[in-house]
Amino acid sequence: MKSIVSAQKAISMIKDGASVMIGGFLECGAPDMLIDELVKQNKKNLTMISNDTTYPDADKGRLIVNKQIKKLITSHIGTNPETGKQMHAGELDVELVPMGTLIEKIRAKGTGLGGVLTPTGVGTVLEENKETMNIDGKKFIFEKPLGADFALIYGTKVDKYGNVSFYGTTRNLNTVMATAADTVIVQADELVECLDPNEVVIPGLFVDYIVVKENN
Amino acid sequence: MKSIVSAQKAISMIKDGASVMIGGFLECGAPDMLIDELVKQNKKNLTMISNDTTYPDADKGRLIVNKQIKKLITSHIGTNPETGKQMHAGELDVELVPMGTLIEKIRAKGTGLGGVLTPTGVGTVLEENKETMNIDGKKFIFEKPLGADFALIYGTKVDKYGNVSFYGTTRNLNTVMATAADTVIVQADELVECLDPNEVVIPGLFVDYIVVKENN
Amino acid sequence: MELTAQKSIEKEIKSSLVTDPISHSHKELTKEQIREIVAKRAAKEFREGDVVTLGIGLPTAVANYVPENMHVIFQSENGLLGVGKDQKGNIDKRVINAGGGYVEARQGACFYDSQMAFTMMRGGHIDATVLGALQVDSDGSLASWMIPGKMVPGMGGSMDLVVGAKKVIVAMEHTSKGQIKIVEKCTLPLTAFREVNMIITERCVFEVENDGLVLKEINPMFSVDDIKASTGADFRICDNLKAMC
Amino acid sequence: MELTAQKSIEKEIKSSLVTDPISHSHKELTKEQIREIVAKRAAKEFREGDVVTLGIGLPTAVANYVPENMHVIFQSENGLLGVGKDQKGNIDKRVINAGGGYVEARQGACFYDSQMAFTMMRGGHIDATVLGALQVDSDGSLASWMIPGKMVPGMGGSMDLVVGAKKVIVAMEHTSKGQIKIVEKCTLPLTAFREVNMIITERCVFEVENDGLVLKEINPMFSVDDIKASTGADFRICDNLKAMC
Repeated sequence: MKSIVSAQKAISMIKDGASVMIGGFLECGAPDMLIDELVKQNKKNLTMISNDTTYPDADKGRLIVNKQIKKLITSHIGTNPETGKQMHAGELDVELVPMGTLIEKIRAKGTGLGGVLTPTGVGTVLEENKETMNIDGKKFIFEKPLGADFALIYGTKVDKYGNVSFYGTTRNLNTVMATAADTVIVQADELVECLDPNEVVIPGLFVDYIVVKENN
Repeated sequence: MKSIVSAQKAISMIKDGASVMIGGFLECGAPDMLIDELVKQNKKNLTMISNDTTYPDADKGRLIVNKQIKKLITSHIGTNPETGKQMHAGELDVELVPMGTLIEKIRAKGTGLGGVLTPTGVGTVLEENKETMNIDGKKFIFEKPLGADFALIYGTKVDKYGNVSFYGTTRNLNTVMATAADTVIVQADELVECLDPNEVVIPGLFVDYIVVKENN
Repeated sequence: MELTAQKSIEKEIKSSLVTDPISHSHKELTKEQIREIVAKRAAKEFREGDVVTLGIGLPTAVANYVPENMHVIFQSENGLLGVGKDQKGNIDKRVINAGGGYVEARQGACFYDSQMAFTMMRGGHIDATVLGALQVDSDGSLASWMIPGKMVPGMGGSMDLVVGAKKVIVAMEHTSKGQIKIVEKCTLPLTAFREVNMIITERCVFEVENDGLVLKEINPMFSVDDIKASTGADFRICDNLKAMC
Repeated sequence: MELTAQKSIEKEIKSSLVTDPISHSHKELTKEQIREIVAKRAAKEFREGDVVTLGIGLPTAVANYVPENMHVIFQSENGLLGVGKDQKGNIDKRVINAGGGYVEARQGACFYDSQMAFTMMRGGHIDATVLGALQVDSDGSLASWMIPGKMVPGMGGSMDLVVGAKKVIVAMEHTSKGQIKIVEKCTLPLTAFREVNMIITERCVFEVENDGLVLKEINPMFSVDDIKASTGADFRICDNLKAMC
């Protein structure tokens, strides 16, 4: 049985300066309540790892607007003008990584591999300052694993054993992030007693804390 | 809509000397009917990629006993004495790969990566004749991607769009093999009109042919 | 999301590029006409059963021109194989496309996570992709994700997609705000090196071959000289040059 | 499946190894007694909520000795988190453990594919593993998957498991058919280099520390001299040596 806690308590574990992975593709499948609490508790100097920075008034985007992020590792910032503005002003350190590479870096950490050898970005500026490897005449970029202190993820249904299932396109990066952080907090749309074992997408062993949306 | 064919027709596409990935962990989740047909059609000089060689009288094991396999890439042969016998007699070329590495090699092929950097086997005989890479002071073995001409996989429920879902522990290597072969043939316990899109484990685009168990 | 910020970027391309001599002539088409010509033509590249990933903007419109009796499956990098129409009525925010639009899942669709999405995309399982460009060059290299010091939306999934898709089709306006986009060598940072197979604009269709661009089709509204004047790269004219339709 | 062929292998170890001087003495225990002593002791290493992967054979028996009020979750590499009891009655062949046995899935269990299984195992998400050995040495290196030229069952998932698990416990008979198994340096091909944290036998408990083996507990049936005589590696005796129970 996993600890079921309030958003307030879950987020209070995060210290200023921590690295935090946050799930969601734009607003879809983002743990909005956990992010709101992160804004409320005003944690500072965070490293945020996320697919994107959504919009200025939405979940992850608010962390940018509220200047809580010191370093951002992401694949796309075009939907939130504030991110580009802070980056160009030198206030925010942004590392742009192709989406597929970002996912594999996180997966490499979660699955215990030494890194990723990807063809993505070969022949582009991304190759600069990276190690490359020639394999059977084709060039690949080496990328290191990427983990974090915390992962804040979303689940449509979560059971008391920490098993998570999803509806629709809400899975996105939530699944891989669950494997790559020291502490994983899942925001559940719905808490159930026990999921059908065939339905589970994230096995319970990856989840440390459950925050239930309706309880907050 | 995918082609629904007989086992006879599906297996007739496989030529002597082809490389074939076969799903299943021991007998669980193995496409037994497709394998039986492979025995019946007596395809020869095959390269088989599989988790194990089960037992002498069961699915993949029968291919060994019937001497249809020239080269075997697998993680475990201890359950089938015939495999070891043929290996020691020099009749069968066996490449033993740790299970996790085997899976990642297949995944690397399916997901378009240049290879795998694994800590598994470092400091053992597996390191011999392999490239290694030091990453932040830790040693990793480099392994190349592994694909095949055909993948013969199992699915509990398959829909007409090729989407596959599973019951119990039948998933095993079926999922990753579906991504790494030129032609993927799935044996369906049950053919359904359309699966719930949230239930699908192997997306339909990976499947080329469906063989339905009850039809044969 | 590959090209979400395309429009804002295009506003920024003002400097250093060659001007299109015919964009302000009588041959100018409206945005809507251009969109229709390009999308219609791009849709003809699909074959029965193809799995296709579309970029945001003009490429999204390509889905509207697939013949009714042809089955083309649209894939979206955020985890949906079988993208359907835009949702109407009660919106379910749990089903979106890569641009953040609320869409339906078609019969036979499935949902999956980002790992699986990029196994499809980088792994060579997508038959064709149609996307826009800031610049595309005679080597088939593509620039679409940033203008240094100005606009940097990020590459999103575009770099993986272009590297992995079996066929890469750039579908765009031939020039943008009067600036030339088809060039000898991209000057903007690349999205991918030598991955584009075909360029479709309102004026013509180029295929990218080993020796450079080949003009395969031309919109009868334009002359070969018009194409030459509005294209920044040399090209060979196909022996069997056809009218674009 | 890590150790499926363990027994057949052990038959093959006949040559070149030092003989256990006490295995045929009055101190000999039955196989069943050994199994119980070792499994009982190994089960004490688990903590509330631990996720544990057990090898085949003796290690499987460890599950029987977990206290009723403690929640330990057993993981099986073939895709089951929450391995339950053996199936009785109508057998469902679609739910097995790594040894091919038909098992139940416990309340709260889940099924997954092999990629996920090895993400758990190699990725450091398994709290403890208990497995057997042909040899284990004072460096914490382990040999368990082959005897060159004789028996080569293969490593299965054992190499990944031993590299990845947070705590690696070897649970075995102290000697096998009178041959010594705890050695200074393994002579058989390794399963993993320096990954074992603890060795539990019917005679004693060793921890593997940086300077070698440390005898932490001893079965009162045996003397330290017995242990010395039946162990092929030097070891340090813990200041606070306890009776094994």
